[in-house]
Amino acid sequence: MCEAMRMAVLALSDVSKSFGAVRALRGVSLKLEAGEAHALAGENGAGKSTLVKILSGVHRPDTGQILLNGSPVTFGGPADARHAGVAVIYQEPTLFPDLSIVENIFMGRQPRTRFGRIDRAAMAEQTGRLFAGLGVELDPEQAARGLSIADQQLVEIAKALSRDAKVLIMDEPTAALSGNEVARLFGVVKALREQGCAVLFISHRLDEIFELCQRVTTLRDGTPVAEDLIADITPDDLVRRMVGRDLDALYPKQDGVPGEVALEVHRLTREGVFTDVSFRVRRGEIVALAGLVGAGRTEVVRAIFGIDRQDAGWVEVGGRRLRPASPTAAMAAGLALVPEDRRQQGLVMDLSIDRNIALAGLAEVRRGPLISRAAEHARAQDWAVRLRLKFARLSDPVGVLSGGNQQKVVLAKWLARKPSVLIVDEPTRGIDVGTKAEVHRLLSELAVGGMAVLMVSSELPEVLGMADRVLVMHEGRLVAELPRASATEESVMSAATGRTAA
Amino acid sequence: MLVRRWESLILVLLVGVCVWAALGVDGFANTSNVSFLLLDTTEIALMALTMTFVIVAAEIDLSVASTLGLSCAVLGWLWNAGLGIELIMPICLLVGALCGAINGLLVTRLGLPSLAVTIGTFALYRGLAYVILGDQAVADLPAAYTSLATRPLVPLGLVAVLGVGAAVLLHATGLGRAVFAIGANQEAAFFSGIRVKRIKFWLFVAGGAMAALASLVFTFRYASARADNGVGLELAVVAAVLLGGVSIFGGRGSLPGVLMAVVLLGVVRNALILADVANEVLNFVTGLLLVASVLAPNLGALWRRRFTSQQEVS
Amino acid sequence: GGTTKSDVARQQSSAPSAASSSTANPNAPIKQGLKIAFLPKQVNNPYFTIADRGGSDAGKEFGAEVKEVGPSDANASSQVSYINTLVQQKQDAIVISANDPNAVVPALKQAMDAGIKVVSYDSDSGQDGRHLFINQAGAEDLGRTEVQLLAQQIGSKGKIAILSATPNATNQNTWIDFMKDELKKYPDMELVKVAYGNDDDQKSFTETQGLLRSYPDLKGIISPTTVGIAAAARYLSSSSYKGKVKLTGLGTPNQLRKFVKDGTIDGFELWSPGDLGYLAGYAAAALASGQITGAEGEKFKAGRLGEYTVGAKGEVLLGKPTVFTKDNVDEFDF
Amino acid sequence: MTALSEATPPGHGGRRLFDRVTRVRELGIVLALAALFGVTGAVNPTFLSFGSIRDILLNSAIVAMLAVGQTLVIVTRNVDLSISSIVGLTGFGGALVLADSPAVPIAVVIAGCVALGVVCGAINGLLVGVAKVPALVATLGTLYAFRGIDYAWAGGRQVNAADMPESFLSLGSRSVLGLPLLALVALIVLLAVGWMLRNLRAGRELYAIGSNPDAAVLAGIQVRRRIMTAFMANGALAGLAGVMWAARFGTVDATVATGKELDVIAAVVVGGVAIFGGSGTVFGAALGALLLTGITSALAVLRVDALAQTAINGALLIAAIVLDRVLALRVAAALRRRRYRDAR
Ligand SMILES: Nc1ncnc2c1ncn2[C@@H]1O[C@H](COP(=O)(O)OP(=O)(O)OP(=O)(O)O)[C@@H](O)[C@H]1O
Ligand SMILES: Nc1ncnc2c1ncn2[C@@H]1O[C@H](COP(=O)(O)OP(=O)(O)OP(=O)(O)O)[C@@H](O)[C@H]1O
Ligand SMILES: [Mg+2]
Ligand SMILES: [Mg+2]
Repeated sequence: MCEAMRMAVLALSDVSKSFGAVRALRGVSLKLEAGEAHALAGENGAGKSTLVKILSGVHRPDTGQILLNGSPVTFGGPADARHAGVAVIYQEPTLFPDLSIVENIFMGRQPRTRFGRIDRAAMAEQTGRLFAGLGVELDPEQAARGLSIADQQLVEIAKALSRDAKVLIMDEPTAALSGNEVARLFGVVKALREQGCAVLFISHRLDEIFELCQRVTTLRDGTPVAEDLIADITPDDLVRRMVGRDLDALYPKQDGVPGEVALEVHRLTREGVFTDVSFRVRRGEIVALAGLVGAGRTEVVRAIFGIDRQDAGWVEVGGRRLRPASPTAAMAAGLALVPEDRRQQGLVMDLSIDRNIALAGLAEVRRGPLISRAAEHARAQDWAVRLRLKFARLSDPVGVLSGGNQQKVVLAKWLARKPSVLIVDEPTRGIDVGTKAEVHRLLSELAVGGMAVLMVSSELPEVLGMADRVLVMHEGRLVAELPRASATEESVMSAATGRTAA
Repeated sequence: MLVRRWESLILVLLVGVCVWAALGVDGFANTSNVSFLLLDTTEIALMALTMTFVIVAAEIDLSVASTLGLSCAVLGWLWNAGLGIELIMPICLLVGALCGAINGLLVTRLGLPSLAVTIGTFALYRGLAYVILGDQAVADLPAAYTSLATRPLVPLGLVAVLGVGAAVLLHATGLGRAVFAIGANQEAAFFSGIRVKRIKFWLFVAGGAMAALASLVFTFRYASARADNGVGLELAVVAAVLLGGVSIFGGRGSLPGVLMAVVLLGVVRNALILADVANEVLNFVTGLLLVASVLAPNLGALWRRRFTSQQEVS
Repeated sequence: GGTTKSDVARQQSSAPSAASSSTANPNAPIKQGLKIAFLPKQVNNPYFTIADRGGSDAGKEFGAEVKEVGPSDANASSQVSYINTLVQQKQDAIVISANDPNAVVPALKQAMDAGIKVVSYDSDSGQDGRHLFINQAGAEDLGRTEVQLLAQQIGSKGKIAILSATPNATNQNTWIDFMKDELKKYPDMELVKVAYGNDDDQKSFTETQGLLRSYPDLKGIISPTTVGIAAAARYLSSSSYKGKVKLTGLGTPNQLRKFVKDGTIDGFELWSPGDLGYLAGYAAAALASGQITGAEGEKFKAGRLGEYTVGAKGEVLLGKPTVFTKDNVDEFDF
Repeated sequence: MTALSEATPPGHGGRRLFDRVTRVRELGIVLALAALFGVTGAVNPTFLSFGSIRDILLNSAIVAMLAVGQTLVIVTRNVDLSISSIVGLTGFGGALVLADSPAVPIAVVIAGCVALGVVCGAINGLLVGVAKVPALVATLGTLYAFRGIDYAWAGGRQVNAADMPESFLSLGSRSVLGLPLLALVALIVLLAVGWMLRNLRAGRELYAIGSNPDAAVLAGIQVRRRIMTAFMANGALAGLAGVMWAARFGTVDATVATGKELDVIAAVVVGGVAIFGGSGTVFGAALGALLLTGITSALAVLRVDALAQTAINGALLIAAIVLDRVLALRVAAALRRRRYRDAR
């Protein structure tokens, strides 16, 4: 194809953007063409989301231009971009918790009857069609509050797809989804693309990029380093472009020797959510909790950690029963939970990086009754380096970090406590390949060092690559326990979809 | 960073107003006037200390002035009943703590919004004060105490000691950190093992006890225990805390800023009254000061946005 | 243990009472350029606006500088900071209507120590916190005449109620005590309830309604407060009770003119607030000029109002209140 | 609660339940109202007489209208404390014009008061929506400022019933179709605003802004404009309430409606409007206003000791909030259990 003939629906030309001292984007050009899915790759903090926000009118570029159908435009705000036919799925869900799912989908552009009245019937009907296409089984009249991250992501997807957009931008839409939903999403997106929609897709899962996209632009530290046709490169090439070097094994699993039982969950039940869940995790072991979205895995680990009160059953750590519904007691017993929703549950966005890391261990950074700033700083510095955190100053609010780097801060916050049982819920959601390998090596090392690790993950390769044992949940019940040897994609999936009884 | 800038802003304003008043207002710059004006801020300063904690934790307590009233009423009633004042004082503090505990229980155990709860207890506590003391005014209080309270050193010393203690507690201890975290993101704080409910509960209790302490100062200072003591003081307290740079949405603020704001409001009032400025202007200026103090930094941001032409979405 | 009420009482009875040592010079001229400050319960309150205007009229007559300062909320404590600033401003006299008779005493004492003359008007402060009290009308007189007024209107028979201001209003409570006493003379009249409208339109409205609902055979209401009587009159005039339930009390002619004419009210009473301020102004000037010291029996001239004598406890009585009816209400404008 | 436990077809259980739950919120207040009237009526039947009901409607009309306006602001996660000062300003201003310039037609005065209210609301809206001053701070400031202007304007003057034209005063007590005019006006406002909030984009967008302000920007909602509109509408209603106040009470000075903001917010909160925005209806708020004025009237009628009234008022207010909360919690628990049963 001749370069000159490429006609972009939406394009960036030589765009730069800084936030204070941080140069998030430098001289980036990008063309989104009708009928083409364009991937954006890069490590955490490379500037992908910033680019998305420029395309969607949230930020204005410091220099450079946005071109719509070849002519320069200025987006004064998200509304302008929307009018230009740009639909966006942001990295973090942006739902209205008090409003119903239907209202969320149509907010700001509800169909109206002649008298300006909102046409609820039309909204319900369109939502029904959308959900059927995506295979979503949510009640559209339900309020968005309380939806799991995955369900929120699905609603976001439905919202964007309902728009008949000319350009569809998706910032890590699949981070919280498992295989089924991803497949369905891709089906819909492919159909849209074939109808002439331009697609911009961001994901840290390389296989998804290779499955969906035709072209990929790679960013490194805000600078574009390459634009390739997918057909021309391999995943390893892409990793090299992103990271600037070759990567070691993706799942650096070391084999540990399981020791005594560190965590025992006994017939744990929370009515309406999960039932009769029992299992053990030994020291030196990584146990994965697998299942489809909504199977209740997050709810189980929340109850273990004492966030929610269980209706029946109990939890033992190191042979001692935990007081129910008390995270403080759980932490004292040596538990740590890296929650799935880092923005809401993991971090205090307004607080600085070092204070966030110290938050779970306020007792450990004290000198007498007072907090020692030095100890706090040292603790954060130590873990920031170990996790290769990308930051300007440790005193910056954590909210300005990129998504993946925020996730690292949450990990640092809990690892700094040196727990005996580490529970991680989607530990690598939104983390780039390089760091992912890092996190995996870390988890593996910790396990070998005698920590018991319970990992909830929707990423099958991660589950299979990391776990010594896989527990599979289906509709709130534990349906299978598979040792590493017999855990395969097929066996886990069939258990997760309820096709085999345990 | 914002907090730092804020404190300096208030400080500059405070110094500016003081200089203006000292030079331009007759009768401002002498010890007796300054001690009067500081004395006048005692109750507000005391209640602002705990109110700062409460608002930083993203709650609010509108019932403090009513708690003060109730505590005054209890004091008057017990005094009339012949109890010794040294015994009555701790009882009053207990009553205040109890009022705070009721607020705290309703907020933490039932998860009710504190604004709603304390609008309710605002009426309830004041009402109870009327039930207890009715239309009586108790004035025959022991001179030893009433003169103590009008001697500037004692109440101001109390404010200073408690102020320093509160500032250390809020800014340099784990509890303070926890309070900030709760205010900024309660869920994340809970996930970090912070006992959100327990801490909030005790903040309300402390707020109630502090209101009772303020009631003692109030009663002795005016030598008068009545059920309507301190009516309307809650708005003055909240205004001072907000002017001091505490975010009404929680998670942000500093105690030195609040104390400076309390003094600033006191100085402005005193100087304007001395300058024979009409009461309506006084109200107007108070309102303006409140809005302007928040507006000024925001306008700066607005201005900058105009020029760098970027729209932030936090 | 500790300090109790009885301890204090014992101490006080043994303490010598402070007596004013200065002597009066009845013939001293009123000093020129006196600085007199009126400190009403609340500024922007029409009643006090009229009264204080009377004060400044007096000031103009004897060449003094009269000003009005004060809080905008009728709050016990807020007056104290005003007293303190007045001391700083070295006023010659303070004329005050006390929100809380006790709370203002310490500050007023300090003012007196600083040589400032203190006159209370309308609502007295504690006796040792002022030199003179200008009493608008004897509390006893007011309380009793209001009952008498109502008794005339309802034929000395039936249930009546009182609609007062706040439960803590000192004036009102004294008057109500005398009303109760006077009622003993009317065996057929029964006081069924004292309601409080808090000097708030809405609350006074609701309370009036409540009185009429809970006592359907109510014959009359006494409201010894201007806000209360206006609200009650307004409610009655638009209800079916108009003319059937008699209303009296304290109000200004301007406020109630309409209701006197339309038959809601037969008669009510009030002193002239302007005269009250006028007299207080003269009293302050007389004190500040050394004509009087506040001792019983001293005499001073109050411009157009003539000569007044200081009574017991430093009280000066303005005179009898005026009763306003259909026939004379148009003659007054305040 | 019995209504909740009856069987619903699976699949749509959640949805129906959701509908019911939302209805239950207002139902709670209706029940409380019924209890209030029942108990008071039983003790003193005159409380239920036509005249008495009429009075209660009249008493609540002004607060209800203010509550409707306040709801508009509160659903956007803001609050307007300055309404009492706006009522004071417009009430006194309107009365003053009527008294001093009898030539000005009443309709013009009313319109002028509403316009003045809109201006005040616009100032709040500018501060909050454009200058991003937190609403509580901004309106606490304008609470003082507007009242200051009011005082300065009044200069201690009072406008009395005799000064205003009878035709104006009669608006405050006249009945149309058996309903007091003021209550009718409040009802029309209520229905109109309620309809708009539910059925117009602008209305839904207010909820969206309150529910998640950042997401509202991303959804392309004109947040500033909407917040401005909410504050201006609230100001307009406060202006209207101001004239109504003057017509109803006849005697007005600069202190009109001082402190009423807390009553209004209490009514809104009792009416189930979330203080942090995003949910609640104007109908709930109006019912809340009716309940609170009803309580005051009932206490007056029940011969409750005057000194105890404030306390009882406060206790009942708390009871209402607690009841509402407990109901909501139980419904949520029922919802969870139902899901559990469905799953089995
Ligand atoms: N509002 C902001 N203020 C300051 N710095 C910011 C802001 N938003 C982003 N940044 C910085 O800009 C850089 C790029 O961030 P961006 O969110 O675009 O990364 P990303 O490529 O999306 O990363 P990830 O894969 O982790 O989502 C980061 O260093 C981040 O800290
Ligand atoms: N706070 C909540 N309130 C109401 N429902 C909830 C809440 N949290 C989760 N749910 C619902 O409970 C079900 C189980 O959710 P959960 O998050 O435990 O699933 P999961 O297996 O961890 O899936 P994932 O984490 O991948 O989303 C989902 O249908 C979800 O919508
Ligand atoms: Mg990103
Ligand atoms: Mg999960």
